[in-house]
Parts: sequence; C-alpha cells; structure tokens
Amino acid sequence: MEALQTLWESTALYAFTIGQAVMMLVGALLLFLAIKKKFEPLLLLPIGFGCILANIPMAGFNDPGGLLYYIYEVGISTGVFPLLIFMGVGAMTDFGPLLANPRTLLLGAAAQFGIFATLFGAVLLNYVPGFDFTLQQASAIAIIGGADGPTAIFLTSILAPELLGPIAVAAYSYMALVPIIQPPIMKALTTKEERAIKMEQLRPVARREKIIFPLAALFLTLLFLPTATPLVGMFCLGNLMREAGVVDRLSKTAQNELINIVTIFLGLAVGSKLSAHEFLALETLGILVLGAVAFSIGTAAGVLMAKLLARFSSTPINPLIGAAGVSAVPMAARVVNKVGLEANPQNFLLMHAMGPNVAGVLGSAVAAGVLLALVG
Amino acid sequence: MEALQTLWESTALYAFTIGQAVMMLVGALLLFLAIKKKFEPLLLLPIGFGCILANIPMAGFNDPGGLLYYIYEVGISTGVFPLLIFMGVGAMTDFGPLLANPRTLLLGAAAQFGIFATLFGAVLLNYVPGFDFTLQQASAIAIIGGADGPTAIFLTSILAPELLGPIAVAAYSYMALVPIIQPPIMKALTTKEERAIKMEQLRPVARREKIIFPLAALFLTLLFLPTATPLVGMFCLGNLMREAGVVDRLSKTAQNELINIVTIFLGLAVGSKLSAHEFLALETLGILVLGAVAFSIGTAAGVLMAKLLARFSSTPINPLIGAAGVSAVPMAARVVNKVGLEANPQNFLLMHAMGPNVAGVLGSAVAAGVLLALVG
Amino acid sequence: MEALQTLWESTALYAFTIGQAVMMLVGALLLFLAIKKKFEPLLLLPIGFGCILANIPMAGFNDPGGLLYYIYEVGISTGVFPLLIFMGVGAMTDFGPLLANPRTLLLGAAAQFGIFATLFGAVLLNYVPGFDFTLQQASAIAIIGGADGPTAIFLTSILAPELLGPIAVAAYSYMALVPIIQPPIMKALTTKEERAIKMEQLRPVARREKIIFPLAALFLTLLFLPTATPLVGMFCLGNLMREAGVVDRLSKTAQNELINIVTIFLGLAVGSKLSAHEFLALETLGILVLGAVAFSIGTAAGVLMAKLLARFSSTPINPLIGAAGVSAVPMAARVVNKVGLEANPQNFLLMHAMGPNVAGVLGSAVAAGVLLALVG
Amino acid sequence: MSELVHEAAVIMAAGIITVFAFLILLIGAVKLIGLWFAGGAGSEAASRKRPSANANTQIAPNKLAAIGAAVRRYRDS
Amino acid sequence: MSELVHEAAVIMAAGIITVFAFLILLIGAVKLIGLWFAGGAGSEAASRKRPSANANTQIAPNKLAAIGAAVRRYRDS
Amino acid sequence: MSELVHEAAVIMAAGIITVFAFLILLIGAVKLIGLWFAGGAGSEAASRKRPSANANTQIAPNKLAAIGAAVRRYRDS
Ligand code: NA
Ligand code: NA
Ligand code: NA
Repeated sequence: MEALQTLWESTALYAFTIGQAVMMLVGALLLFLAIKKKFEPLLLLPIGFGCILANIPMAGFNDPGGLLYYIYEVGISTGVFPLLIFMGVGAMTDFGPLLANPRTLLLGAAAQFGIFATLFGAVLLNYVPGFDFTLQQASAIAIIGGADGPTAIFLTSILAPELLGPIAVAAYSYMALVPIIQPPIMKALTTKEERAIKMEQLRPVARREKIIFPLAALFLTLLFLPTATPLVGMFCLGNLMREAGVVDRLSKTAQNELINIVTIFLGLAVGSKLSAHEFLALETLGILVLGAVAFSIGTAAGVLMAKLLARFSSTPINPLIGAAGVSAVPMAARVVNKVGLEANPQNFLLMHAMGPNVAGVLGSAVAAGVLLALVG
Repeated sequence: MEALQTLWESTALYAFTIGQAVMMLVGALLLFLAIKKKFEPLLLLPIGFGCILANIPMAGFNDPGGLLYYIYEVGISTGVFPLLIFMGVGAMTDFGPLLANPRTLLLGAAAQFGIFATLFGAVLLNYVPGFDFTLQQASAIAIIGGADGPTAIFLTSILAPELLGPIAVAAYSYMALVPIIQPPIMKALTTKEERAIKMEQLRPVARREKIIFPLAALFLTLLFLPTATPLVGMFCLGNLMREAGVVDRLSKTAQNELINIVTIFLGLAVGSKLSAHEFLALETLGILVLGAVAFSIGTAAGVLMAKLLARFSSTPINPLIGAAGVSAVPMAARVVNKVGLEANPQNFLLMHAMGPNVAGVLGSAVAAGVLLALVG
Repeated sequence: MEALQTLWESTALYAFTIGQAVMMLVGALLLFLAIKKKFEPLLLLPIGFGCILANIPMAGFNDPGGLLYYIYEVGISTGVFPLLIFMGVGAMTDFGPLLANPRTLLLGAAAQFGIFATLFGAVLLNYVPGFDFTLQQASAIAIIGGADGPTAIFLTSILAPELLGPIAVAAYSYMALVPIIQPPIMKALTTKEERAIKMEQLRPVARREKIIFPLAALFLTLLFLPTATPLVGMFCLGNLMREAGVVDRLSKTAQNELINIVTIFLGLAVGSKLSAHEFLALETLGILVLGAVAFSIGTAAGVLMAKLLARFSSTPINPLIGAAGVSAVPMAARVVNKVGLEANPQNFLLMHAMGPNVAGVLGSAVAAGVLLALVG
Repeated sequence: MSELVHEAAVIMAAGIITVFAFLILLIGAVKLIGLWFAGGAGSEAASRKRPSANANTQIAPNKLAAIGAAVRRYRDS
Repeated sequence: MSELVHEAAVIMAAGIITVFAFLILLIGAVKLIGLWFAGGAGSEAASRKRPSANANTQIAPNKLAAIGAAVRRYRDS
Repeated sequence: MSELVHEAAVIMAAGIITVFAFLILLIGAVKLIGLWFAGGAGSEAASRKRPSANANTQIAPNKLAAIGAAVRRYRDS
C-alpha cells in the first residue's frame, strides 16, 4: 500500500496547477500551428514540445540536473545556439540579388523602423495600468519587428531573458503570419498601377563580389558597431564559407546537420521558458499586440521607402518589394511576388524582392547591435 | 640516461596491475564480439574500445582533464546522451503495427514482468554470501530485462552509477543474444500448432493517428508517471518529428548524424566505467546471471500473456509474438518471424511482432519511471 | 545627443589599437591564402576569420561570455577537438600501403628527426637576444615539424598554450607549402637515376590485417608510451571503425559531419588565440623560421633514411618516398609522385608514398607522446 | 534483510500493476484515436503511398524494361 | 516614467539614424566592390554556370531524348 | 642556459631513439600480423572488390555501351 501511495503521490494528477494545465494547452496549440498550419514548424514544433515538457509537475526538466535546464544553460544563456543558427542561415543566403541592386539595402533599413517605433510604443504602453516594461524589455519586444528568429532570441537572452518565451513565440508566429499580415498593408499603400510595375532584369554578379561582400559587411560592422559583430560576424562567416568555394564540406555541414541539431535544441530550450508564471501575464498580451504592430509598421515603412526610392530612380522600382525588407526570408519575398502577380500576371518580383529580404536580415542584426550598445 | 629513465618510468610496463591487464582482455573480448560476432557492434565496439583506453595506466583518460572523463560528465552523468539516443530511436520507430492492433500493448506490459521479477531475484541473491545489493542496485540490474540500452543506461546512471559498466555490457550483450536465448523458451511454452497460427492482415493506419499517438502517450505519462517523462518524452518528440511530416530535416538528423555522434560518445563513456575495481567483482557475475534470468522471464511472460489474450480474442493470435514484448527492437521481432516460419513456411509474423516489440520499448521506459518513483 | 555619444563611444574607431589593426590584416592574409591560394582552406579560413573576430575591440569574443571564449574552453583547453579530428582522420586513413610494406615505418620515424632537431634549434635560438623559449615552448614549436595539425594543436595546448596561435598557423601554412618546400631538398639529395627507380607493386592486404593493425598499434602505444595514447588511441578508434565493417554509420559520421563541425569550431578557437600581444612578437618570427627548418630537416632525414634502406633492400626503393614521412597527408605523397614523374614519366609512386605518409602521422603522434613524457 | 525482501516484493507487485494499468490506459487512448482519426485511413494511407509507388515501382520498371529490351534487341541484331 | 519615454524617443531616433547610416555605408561598399571586382562578372558567372548547365540540361536532355526515342522505337516495333 | 641546451640535446637523442624503437616494434607487429592473418589476403581482398567492381565498372560500361549503341542506331535510322 505504501508503494502505491508513493506512486500516487508521484503522479502529476494532484500536483498540477491551473497555470501548468493552461501552458500545456499553449504547447498543444503551438504544435497544432506547426503541424497542421505549417507555421514555421522547424521551430514551433520543438518549442511547443519543450513547453509541454517544461510544464510537467515533478518531472524537473527545467530544474538543475534536468535536460532542458542543461540545454538552456549551454546554448541559450551563452548565446551559442542562436549564433550557430545565424551562421547556418548565412551559409544558406545568396547575396547576389542584393549585390546586383545595392539600393535595396535602404529598404532593409527602412523596415527596421518597425523595431524602433515598437520600442517607443512599448514604453508608451507603460501608461496603461498593469504594464511596466523596462527599457531592456521594451528593446527585446521591439526586436520582434526584425522578423528574424535567431536575432530575437540572441538579443532577448541578453536584455530580457525573462521574456524569452513569449518573444520567441511571437517572432516565429508572426513570421508565419506574414502572408496574412502584409498584403492588406501593401495594397493600402500602393495603387494597382504601382503594383504592376515591372523591374529590369538584375545584372549577373561575379563570384569575387560575393566573396568580398561578407568581409566588407563584417569590416564595417566591426568598425562602427562592434556590438553587432557576434550576429553579423557569424552570419558573414557562414556566407563566406558558402561563397569561398574551397570549404564546401564545412558550408554544407553548417547548412544541414549543424543547423538541424542546434534547431532541435534551441526550440526545446526556448519552449522550456514558456512557464505559466511568466507567460500567463498581461505582458504577454502586450507583447503579442506590440509584435503585430512592429510587423505592420516595418512593412509600411519598407513600402513607403520603396515609393520614395522610385521617385529618384532612373529605372522602375515596384514599391511592393519594400515590404520584403522586414526579412522573414524567404516568406516575405514570396508574398511580394504573389501580390505583384495579382496586379500583373507577367510580373515576377521574387528575385527583386530577395535583395531587400536579405538586407532586412542584416538590418535587424544591425538594429540589435544598436540596442545592445544603447541599453545593453 | 636520466631522460631514458624518465621515459622508462613513463611506460606502462611497470605500472600495469593484473586487474588492468584483465580488463584489457575484457575490452578485447567486447571488440571481438562486436566485430566478429556482430553483437550490437554500434555500441559494443565503442564500449570495448573505451574499456581498453580507460584501463591504460598513467594515460589518465578517466581522470579530470581526460577525454573520457569529460565525455562521461557531459553526457552520462547529466543523462543527456541516453535521452538523445532515445529521441533518435523514437524518430526511427513506426508505431503503425501497434496502432493497428493496440492489444499488443498488453504483451509489451507482460514482458516487463522480467524486470520486476529480477529485482526481487537480485534482492534474494543477497542471501548468498558476497552479495549485498541495495534496492537501487537491484533496480538498475533488473532494468536489463527491459532489453533496451538507453533506458538501462539512463536509469543506472541515476540509481547505481557504480554498476553502469557491467549493466550496460550485460544489456547490450543479451540483446545481441536474443536469437539464442528466446527460441527455446518460445518453443517450450507453445505447441507447433500454436506457432503455426496465421494472423489477419493489419488494417492501414492513418497519418493523423500516427501524429496523435506520441502526444497521447506523452500526455498519459505526464499525468500518471512524471518520472518516466524524460525517457518517454524524448522518445515521443523523436516520433512526432518523424510523423509530423513538416520537420523532415530535423527527423533525419535525429535518426542519423545526431544519434551516430552520440552513440560514439556514449559507448566510449560507458566503456570507461569498466574498471577492474568495479568489474572484476562477484557482483558482475551476479549481474550477468540475473540479466539472463530477466530476459528469460520477460520472454516467457510475453508468450504466456499472448496465449491468454488468444483465448479471449475473436481473431487468431499467434502466441509467439508475445516474445517480442521484451523490445530488443527489431531483433526480437525477427526471431518471432523466424520461429514462426519454422512451424509454418507461409507464416510471416514480422509485422505482427512489431506491435509488441515497440510496445516493449514504451513498457520498459514506463517500468524505469516506476522504479525511479519508488526507489529513486 | 547622449545616445549618439554612447553609440560613438561604442564604435571601434576610437578604441582600435595598432596591434589589433595589424592582426586584422594578418587574419585577412590568412583568408586570402585560404581562398585564393587554397592553403589548407578547411582550417585557415576559420582560423583567419576567428583572428578577425578576436581582434575586434569591445566585441568581447574572447572574454568570458564571448563565443570564442566558450569554444576555446570547451574544445581546445580540454583537448577534445583535436582528438575528435584525429579520430576522423583515422577513419579516413587506409593503412593498406603501410601494411603491404611495413619497412616504410622507418621512413616515418626518420622524418620525425625534424621535430627533435628543431627542439634543439629552438633552445639554441635562445642565444640570440630577444628569444627566451622554455623547454615546453621549444617542444611545442618543434612539433610543427610533425606536419600534422591536430597533433600540433593538442601538444601545444598542453605545453605552451600561449603559442597556440602562431604554432597552428605555421603548421598549417607549411603543410600547404609542402609542394614548394620539399622538391628542392628532394632533388638536392638524390640523383636523377635514383628518382627514376620504379618500385614493385604492393601485395594485396587482407581485411583482417587492417582490423588488427589499429589494435596492435594501440597495444604497443599503451604498453610503451601511455602519454601518446590520447592521440594514437583516438586515431586507432577511427581507423578501427573504418575497417571493422560493422559500424559504417559511425565511421561515416566521424569522417564527415563530426569532423566538419569540429573543424569549424577548432579553426575559430585557434584563430581567437591570434592576439596582437602574443602574435606580434619576435617569438613568432622565430617560430616561422624554426617551422621551415623543421620541415626541411624532416624531409631530408626521410630521404636519407630511404637511401639507407635501399642499400639493404633486395627490392628497389625509390628514395623520394622518404620525403612523404613528414606526413602532411596526402599532399606530401602527391609531391613525391610528381617529382618521381618528372624523372620518369612511367613512375607512379603515389601508393608507395602513402605508406611512409601515414607512418609519419603515427610517428609524430609518438613523438608528441615522447615530448609529453619528457617535458610535460 | 528480510525487510529488503519485503520491500522488493512490494515494488514488484506495485510495479507490474502500474505498468499494466498504464498500458491499458494507453490501449484505451489508441482505440479512441482510432475511432476519431482513422476515418480516412484507407484512402489517406493509400493516397500517400501511391505517388512514391509510382515513382519507385511503376515508372522505373517500365523504363528499365524498355531499356533492357532495347539493349537485348541491340545485342541480337 | 516620462523620462523613460524621452529615453525611448532618443533611442528610436538614434537607432533608425544609425541603421540608415550603416546600410548607406554598406551601399557605398557594395558599389565599390562592384566597380573593382565585377569586371569579369558576365563572363565569370557565365563560365561558372555553363558546365553545370551542360551537365544538368544539355547532356541529360540529349540522353533522355535519345533513350526515349530508342524506347519508343522498341515499343513500336 | 647551457643546462637547457644540454637537456635539449638529451631529449633530442632520447626522443629520436624512442621513436625509432617504437616504430621498429610496430614493424615487427605488422610482420607478425602479416604472417598470421594475411593467408586469405589475395582471395579475400579480391572477393571484396569484385562486387563493387562489377557494380561500378563491368555492369555500368555494358549498359552504357548498349545504350550508346541503341542511341547511335536510332540516330542513324
Ligand atoms: Na529584419
Ligand atoms: Na522493453
Ligand atoms: Na608527421
């Protein structure tokens, strides 16, 4: 009897809190979004699963000695995992379209306005009773507008680790929602004629240009914004391995096995931060609202900047490509292509949108560096 | 001369102990079994090699600062390596046959009787002079009957790390010996007519069922047996990645590169625990005997339960498939198929035996959870 | 304004030291050598990149909490990374040519004279004002003559970690320069007739011989030179996995994903030790000179030993193959083949040179063990 | 000592009961899953397999057979 | 509180200015790179692509067409 | 200083002697291995290579030649 008693006391049934039960549902919702709705499944599946594991009473996944505890300490609080993912993303990125049309870097810059406006918005939200974001927390929330997962996780783990769970979930969820969030904004800010504009074919880019570019980007970063070098540096390392042509086996490993292994662990560790105590709070609602605002402002700023650019350009520029400046590679570029095709069935904007799209990745890494320098 | 003197004193020749020499032979025997006899070579080759390295006098592999020391501390004493292997095994497991015939879960349950009977046997062995197993040690020994390597290593590293070497070696060796241990027991408990019974073809299983199953298993585990969630949870994560269909690159990495890397390290680390001091003891003999007993009882219990099931079943059940309940995937299922073919050359039991086979994996993870709850 | 001030103070522009700027150029030079000149790019590209990252003022890559700090502490100061690379190299090595012609082990032994002569030379260099190498430092410098990267990194990280950067760079650079350093020495020490000598075809080697060999090498090492077992042991483990034929998935992982992942990290970590303070010193010049001397003496000793062997041999021996004894696999063997073809267009020495080539790997691992035993 | 034996006996009993109880619960869960989700099993499983079957067995054999035949004709001619 | 708002406004301004300044610098760098290194772009990019194009599109279609035709002839005959 | 030189000389001598001694031992070991295990070398090595040789060189060339011939016949016709 005593043994059965011990067993019963070791079941979760009588130890469950309401909060844990709700977080299980949140985890299940994330799994549903990942599997059924295909919302960034590579991240949201492990995040959802990690959320469920972390909220099991008495299983101790998050306690010292638990699996998720180790993974988090080794990979997230050191910043190593998001940096390795960024290296892999760099190795997957083709800067060709950007190099062929460097002005699109301005679109990647404009879209970061979403980040900074949201930072301001988060601080303003403090006037609403119940909200009390610090400048660090506001910065971490704002980076959701960068539409770049590893950047958001890296910055948040430094500035506001207590918000890591909701911020990462918001970042990846909104990235998955880009096809729903962006088109209305894009259409509201452009006429059908503008959306139908065809752009000139991009010039071919030499291999040497592609090799020099990551080094130049690194060089400018280390000169002017050293706090951005962990992110930009690892991104450029991955890209250099890709383009150098002499270390293909390293580049392939960075793009495949290494990033896959790290993604599993990163997702689990991020999910482990989805605790009732931290997630089921008014702040989370604020974060979700602010994240949507950030994406919207970023999209709008990108489109408006593209319209401005078009005015001073000798060659035609379709303002839609500005929306790709938020990054969310390659989803945002695909959305641009789709909206362009709606206006003109012969108008293939995908390649033109890839320029601002990858510029947005650099742009948000730079924005993260700025935030680290100012409030870190 | 002094230099030659220093060199001579640094040779192992005059530092070797008898025990180390014998352990070298044990390591060589494991390599022989792995390479020549193909006994679970993926594990026994690194274990044998680790055993040899660990017993080199003055090389310091096991001392702080040594390679095997680091690997053990990082991967085994944290429990991370067996859990990652279990995730990979989950990603390799097809629960289709189990879902098509869920009653076979009972066979996976019955075969775990081998574990608990052995626990009792280990404690009884204390009446023999020279044996003095604690309840923790008896539980770790008993888990050999689970016929599941990572489960045995995970549980033993928590309950009785001092027995890790012999228990892991016994577990993998007996798994390799399944084709020799099981058939006599299977034949003794069945008639030729029973062994010749053909079973009905399994129904097709929908993808949705396969996606829900790991979540349901996780859910029941976390509700009723939280101590089993590290094992069951990682297993279900692997299986969910496999079946979700949206994270194939993660699933493939878990099934290949990640599990391979961890297997090399796990084997070396387990081998490093094969020290003369701990292995060359009467206990090891007891462990080997009890392990064989555990396998035999598990096999018998599985077969008997299958006979019982058959009595209450409307469709025919071949009692041989009960033997697959010990797990040892997929070896035990193949043995069932072979013994079935001997009785009836048209009788292909492989798919029917896969149900109890994977049920046995869950069953022993659950049994490990019970032991952790009761004596951990 | 204050924010802009903070930003400006956080730029590197006013924090750069001359030393850091020069080290950036050194890093860029290494990248140039890797990408444009194809100098051992798998290592020199990450090393060069790591060098650049480590010398960014205020980015803190090398400080506790920085990415390169973690990688160095986890992988280099523990010795784990070079050992894993050595395991992968072992899994890539075919000892067939060596087993078919075991006398070539003597060539691998002779070429190690470059190591020990350089040790003596490094100590003699102390008579030049400005040099003050300890015996540990001299030994670490001497191992450059082993022409084996992981061995050099492993030994240096134990004996003289402060010299790790320049020693690793010198080792890999000279390995890349083998086609330039070796031929003049080879030609100076041989006549055209000697270089034209054709050798008899090698006997086929049984699989069993290939399986036993790594175990025999391990056995002799652990008996007579336990300090060499970390290197030789991991090498033999890799080779055993390759030849055993029963663990192909482990062998392939060791040869591909695992070694690639570790190579990226190892290169970055080594590069992070290229700091102005340690690299821009007279010692580095000494190291570069001594490294070239070591390669040259090793090459000469190998060729001379081959001539000696030829005198006592019943079958013809082309003295060129002695040059391959320095290791630098497979570059040195290819150089031998090329120089042989110049003397006799029908003379294919590649397979004959592979014997001393892999013997050189074992030889320098043994030499490293000797140095560890005597000065470690 | 006999206390240890007693404890072991209790664990044995409690353990095997728990394992059975747990796996019986799981049987129930599987049956529920089957009832709720197996609806499209046949068609879904089939539709999933057909393309790969096409790719691996139908097209390839055709091609191989045709090439083989062409090869044989060439040899005979 | 209003101090925080003020700080946030300053960060917003300084941040977006810095991002623009930085990426404009990068545009300059890319243009310089283009001037210096793009010389052989057309030819180099072309020469890089041709072999793979050959391998993947020219040879393969030829082969496939030929095999296909051989197969058709075999079927017709 | 001269003490250091002396030590270095001793290490040089002891080191190269040890390396030679060790590798000579290994030569002995390899010769023993050759005597004991090389028996089936020829046949085993051969039998190991043949299937892959078949797969990569014999079958493939046959096939390629036959396909090539079929293609040529088709073109000529
Ligand atoms: Na962005
Ligand atoms: Na089992
Ligand atoms: Na060497």
